[in-house]
Amino acid sequence: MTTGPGVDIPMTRYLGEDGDPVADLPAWAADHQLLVGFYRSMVLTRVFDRKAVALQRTGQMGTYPSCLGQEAIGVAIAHLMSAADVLVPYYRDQSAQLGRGVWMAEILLYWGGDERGSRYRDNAVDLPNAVPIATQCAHAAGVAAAMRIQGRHDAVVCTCGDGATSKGDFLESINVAGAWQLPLVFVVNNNQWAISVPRSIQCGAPTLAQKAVGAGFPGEQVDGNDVIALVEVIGRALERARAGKGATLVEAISYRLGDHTTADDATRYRSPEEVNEAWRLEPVQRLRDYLHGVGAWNELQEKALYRDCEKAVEKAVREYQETPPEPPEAMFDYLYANLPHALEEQREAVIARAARMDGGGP
Amino acid sequence: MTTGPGVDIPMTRYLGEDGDPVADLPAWAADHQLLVGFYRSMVLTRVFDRKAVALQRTGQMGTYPSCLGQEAIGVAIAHLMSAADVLVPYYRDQSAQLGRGVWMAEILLYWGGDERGSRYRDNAVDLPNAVPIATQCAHAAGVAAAMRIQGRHDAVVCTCGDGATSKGDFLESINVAGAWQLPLVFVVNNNQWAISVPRSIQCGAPTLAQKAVGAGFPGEQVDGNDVIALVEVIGRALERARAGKGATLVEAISYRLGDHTTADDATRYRSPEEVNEAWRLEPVQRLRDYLHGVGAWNELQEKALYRDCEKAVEKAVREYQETPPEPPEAMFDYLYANLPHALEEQREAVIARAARMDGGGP
Amino acid sequence: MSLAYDVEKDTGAGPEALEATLVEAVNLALDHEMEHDESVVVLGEDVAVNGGVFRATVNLREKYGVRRVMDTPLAETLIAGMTIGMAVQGLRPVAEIQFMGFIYATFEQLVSHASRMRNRTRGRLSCPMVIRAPFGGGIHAPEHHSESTEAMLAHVPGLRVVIPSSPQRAYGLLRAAIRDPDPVIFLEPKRIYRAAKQKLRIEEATLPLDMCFTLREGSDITLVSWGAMIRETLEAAEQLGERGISAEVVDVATIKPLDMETILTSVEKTGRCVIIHEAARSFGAGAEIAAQLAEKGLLNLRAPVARVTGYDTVMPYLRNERYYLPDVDDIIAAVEKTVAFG
Amino acid sequence: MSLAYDVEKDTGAGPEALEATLVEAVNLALDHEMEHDESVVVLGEDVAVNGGVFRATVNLREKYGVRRVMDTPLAETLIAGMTIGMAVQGLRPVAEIQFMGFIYATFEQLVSHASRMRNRTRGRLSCPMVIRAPFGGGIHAPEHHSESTEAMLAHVPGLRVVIPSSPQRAYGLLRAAIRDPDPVIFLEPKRIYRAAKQKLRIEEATLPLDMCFTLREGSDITLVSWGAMIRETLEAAEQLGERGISAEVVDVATIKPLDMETILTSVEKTGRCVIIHEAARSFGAGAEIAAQLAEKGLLNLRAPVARVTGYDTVMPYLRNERYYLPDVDDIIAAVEKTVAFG
Ligand SMILES: Cc1ncc(C[n+]2csc(CCOP(=O)(O)OP(=O)(O)O)c2C)c(N)n1
Ligand SMILES: Cc1ncc(C[n+]2csc(CCOP(=O)(O)OP(=O)(O)O)c2C)c(N)n1
Ligand SMILES: [Mg+2]
Ligand SMILES: [Mg+2]
Repeated sequence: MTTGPGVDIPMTRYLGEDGDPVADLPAWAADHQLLVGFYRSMVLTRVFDRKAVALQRTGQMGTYPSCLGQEAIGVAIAHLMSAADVLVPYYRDQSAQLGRGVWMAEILLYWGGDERGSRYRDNAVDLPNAVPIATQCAHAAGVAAAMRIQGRHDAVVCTCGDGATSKGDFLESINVAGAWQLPLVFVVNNNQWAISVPRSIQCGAPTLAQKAVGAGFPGEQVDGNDVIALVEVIGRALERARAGKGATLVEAISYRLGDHTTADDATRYRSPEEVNEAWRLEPVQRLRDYLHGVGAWNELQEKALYRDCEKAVEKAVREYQETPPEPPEAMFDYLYANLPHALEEQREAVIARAARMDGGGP
Repeated sequence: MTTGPGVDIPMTRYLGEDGDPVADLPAWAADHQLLVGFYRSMVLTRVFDRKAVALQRTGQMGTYPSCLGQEAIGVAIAHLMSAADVLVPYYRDQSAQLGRGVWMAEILLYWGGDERGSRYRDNAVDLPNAVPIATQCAHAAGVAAAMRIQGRHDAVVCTCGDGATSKGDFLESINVAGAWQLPLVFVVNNNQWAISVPRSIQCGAPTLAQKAVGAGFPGEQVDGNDVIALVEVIGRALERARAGKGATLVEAISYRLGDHTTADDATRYRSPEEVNEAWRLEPVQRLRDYLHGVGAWNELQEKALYRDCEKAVEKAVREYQETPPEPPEAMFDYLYANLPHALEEQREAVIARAARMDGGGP
Repeated sequence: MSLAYDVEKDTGAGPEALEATLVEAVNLALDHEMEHDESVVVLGEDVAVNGGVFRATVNLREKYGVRRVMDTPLAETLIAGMTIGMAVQGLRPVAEIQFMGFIYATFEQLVSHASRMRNRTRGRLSCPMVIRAPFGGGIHAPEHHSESTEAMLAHVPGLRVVIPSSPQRAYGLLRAAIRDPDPVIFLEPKRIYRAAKQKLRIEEATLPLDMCFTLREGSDITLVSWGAMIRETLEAAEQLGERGISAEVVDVATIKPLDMETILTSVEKTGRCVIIHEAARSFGAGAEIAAQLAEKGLLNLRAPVARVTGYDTVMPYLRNERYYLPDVDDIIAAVEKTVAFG
Repeated sequence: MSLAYDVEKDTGAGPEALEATLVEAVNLALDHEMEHDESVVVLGEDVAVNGGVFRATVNLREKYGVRRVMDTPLAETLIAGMTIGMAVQGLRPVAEIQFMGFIYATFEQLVSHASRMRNRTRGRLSCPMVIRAPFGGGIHAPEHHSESTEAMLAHVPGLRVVIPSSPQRAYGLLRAAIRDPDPVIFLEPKRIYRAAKQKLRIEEATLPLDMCFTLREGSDITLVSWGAMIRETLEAAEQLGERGISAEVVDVATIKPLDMETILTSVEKTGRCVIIHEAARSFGAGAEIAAQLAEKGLLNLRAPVARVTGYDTVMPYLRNERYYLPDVDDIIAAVEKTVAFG
């Protein structure tokens, strides 16, 4: 593909839309149980995501950004990363986070309005969701630089959306990643939309991957609905990073099948035809079709999987709902390592005030 | 030249270091009087610049950023721009500014610490110096967008340094210039240094021009010490812009022959050998050698030119020195179009205070 | 600025009256100015096709075209910088920052350029521009969607910082902001975007950008507030009235430049003052008002100036958000304490 | 924090004493912490090979190597964001922003991340980091090189804002800032970078980051200031003493969190207060101090609180810069007016 004046950006895809291979699969993909594992993770994400949307719609949770259609990207990322690697995610990375040991109940707590949703009982290293677009990219550069300073041979995966590639933080960060040859993989989830703004308004270049050219490291595209391609491409990038060969920019072409968040109504700005077309490409069905085709998956397993996922999700929802809110003074208890004297009075005040508001006090 | 994985960036040069052509000159360059005009402007800039440094060294002016070695770039820019085009400069653009009708005395006033140095009696449209690095690039995008909104067919030239290409403002601006196909030419004066930081630390890519690849428009390099190449390359870019074909990024390869500013001591971070080597490439001598070679310039003319330039500069210095400072209350008089009531008291106060300080008052 | 503001006019009537919420009033003001002045343009994230995530710019693209209503790339620094560039060219750009929580990336452009262009060029160039941003908490939104950091911007010389608290004032102040020859930061209290409809006086002239509005007269105490907290403040005044305390309510509206005269005059009369804002207390905008009272109104003060504000901490996520925001009872308690003092 | 600060210790002696200017003290503090803690790293523009444009980081690269002393690309947003990323990984990064005038691009990272990481993750991650920046005017530098906008940062919950005013305090406070588990904005008054040498007590423990320092005792009036203005303030106190007015001088030092106890205690004694800062007056840090005096110290005030500050305008370029900066006479005049009041 010609992707601009004098530049060529590779694009990788193994599975066609119908689940049939369009190229020779990488050798590792012969391990069907591995692929089944990916499939399970993707389905779990989808079942979880559907439930999260339902919770919001029924007033049981706050605004929530569905990751419908983005499941493959995170599953690939989580599979490839080691425990010592660091994920620097954005807010639509539920599948990666689940794979990295973040509890479903934590994700629900976060979007349900409870800070403990970012405390991650089982993951001490990953950064929490970043809401201000692209700001996390600079953190990722810092984490990667720290790894080098500390003599570690781990790597960082930093994700963001297509819209994020317009923001200075992303652009400054890819630049330093190139200048300092940081062990850092940028995965851009190009789901074609930034709320209502289509990809074409974000950038005049034919690919987002080619932003890496100006930063001095490789950029490539991959089918974000093809988990095999994702694992292959991001895996190579991670190897490069760990080998001290520097950063890579991976543009995963996907589609945001849902609204931007539950606060959005995408019918205002995009056509049902476009969305229907995108459904034909979505990652879960595609992998299922492939696994069906090679005889690695059947309807019975499918039913059992959904049953298991729904059970796991229900359990998480219960945990979420049964978690009582923090006491009001929690708003002071993690602001500094040690509460400054100047804030003691305010902390007392909020306790008294909450007691009054909740009818328990003066 | 191969300039990274899968990308080719053109580099244009017509005059070799000794002033001999290294390629067929463009047709317009047969007009020797035109070239002599460039030469005169470059020499004027250099004489002016030397004087400005001297004024600072003798305590008659504030910190000043010498443009020694950068004269050709601005001369080319100013020559190519029409009165309705808008220059959005940075602080090392003295030669472009002089060519755009900014008075030498105004430049001295600016660096001498007088805001009237940016009032430009003879130029209503250009933006003033931007000190915060790269911030002007976003203004340039806004100016270019305004031209389109207003249905004008003018263009914008925005300059910045090599260091500036690392900053979000520059990167966000080239991105929108590509996305919106703005009539905008970015000229990066890559003088190899950002204060003490060498070009190699700013960016891992072999050229800065290739940052345009990620923004979706052409980027190219030009010898920033070769005024003929500059006029040719920037001229083509301006034509593209005016024809509605969008932006161009021109990386002009030059060298900062002086200290970063008069507050800097470049010997702390770069070798005399490097600077000596760079002197062999500098633009004024190169053009003079060429003009000598083709018989369009002689020693007599040279002497007369320097005499004229020195006279003109002396006159400007006198005007600068004879311009009394503004009254102290000027600090309030241009803050808003109409002084808010809330500031009247402060304005009175500074008048009284200044009278007291200057011994004239209570 | 002792000009009394005719509060009655807040609810217009007559044939041109139009019912509107605050966010609709913003839309109407934009519409009006775009219709009457070709140089007014709108830009930002999701403002064109989508009409803004809060619908503040809805229909403008359809009416005025893609040239004048522009969806930008996702880049706040750029939005602010381009707005400056457009303004310098004689346009009157109105940029939307989607939430105040995302305004910080514009600060370099606002502090170093928008506020200084006129001064820097001694009047040769200027920045007649507006940056609009929904602000404030209480809508159960995610992180970073509840900011009220107006004090940071109010410290910047050369800016105006304007905050409406009703549909009519949103309409009149925004129209004035668009016409103002200097940069205006226009912060819209999104918690009351749709709180109430009001009949707008559409024909009404713009409102002044250097004046507090006295929304309620009273003799015992002056309540100073702005933005969404005006609702709680007026409600508190109402309840206090029933308890025999007569509270005057001043809507600061333009935080910078600050109209202290109206506040000082009121406190001269009442002898007491409570300042109410949602932002964190320390170094908040209320501090400046209290400081000027301590400087210029000390002798009139019968009791210490009190501030009812958000806490000096990050606004909690939605589960505990309500514990952060001041409420009517907090205001009443502060007033009663103040009145009891003397 | 009524802990009295032993001013005498300011001028150390003994075998370990080292003469240093304020900027040298900064360098010594960095050196000391880097030597004793491998996790301390330095980054910024021109900090490595060049040793900083003010020489604050000189020799560090030579001593601690390129891994720990890093010249970054020219990108302040990135510098702040990377500093956060490094801190989250357990390093103790100290970033330099070359001038406070270029700090605004870091605001989104500081406000939305550095100050919130601990709170957001309920203590799982944190940001033990320092952002150093020379600040303030009076050095005849070009535009944007004279900023003092500490008030903007002081409004941000979760940050500390610290400003030294002597070599010893620069040394002790910076060492404390580097060891502090939370983000500290460390603003260095560049006007007095080389104003005077002082014998440092190198062995001395770090200084507390939540305490004002009473630099001079007095009984008639409390002068509250920080940074470079401490010089003028002490000089004014000296001259006032000759005129029979006994002034106490409080160096706020840590603007956030603010130690009002020391100030209130002093004003309780003196009954009068003048606040002196170089930053623009309105919504400046002095407002918070005056506001708290009006809230908590009203009954002790014998006269209105006065503020001697920069004006609410852009610092003029160097020709007229001196008309902007408060001077000794301004302080004396404000004190005399205050004393005359009552
Ligand atoms: C700095 C900033 N500006 C604006 C927003 C509001 N906002 C939230 S998501 C979003 C679009 C992001 O699009 P993209 O990067 O493509 O990610 P996606 O949501 O499509 O996955 C915007 C504008 C924000 N969160 N942060
Ligand atoms: C935002 C910002 N950060 C830092 C500075 C301090 N500074 C002034 S010039 C400069 C280097 C600029 O280098 P470059 O862009 O290459 O331009 P040059 O001066 O070499 O022409 C720096 C860091 C500044 N002016 N603005
Ligand atoms: Mg997207
Ligand atoms: Mg340079």
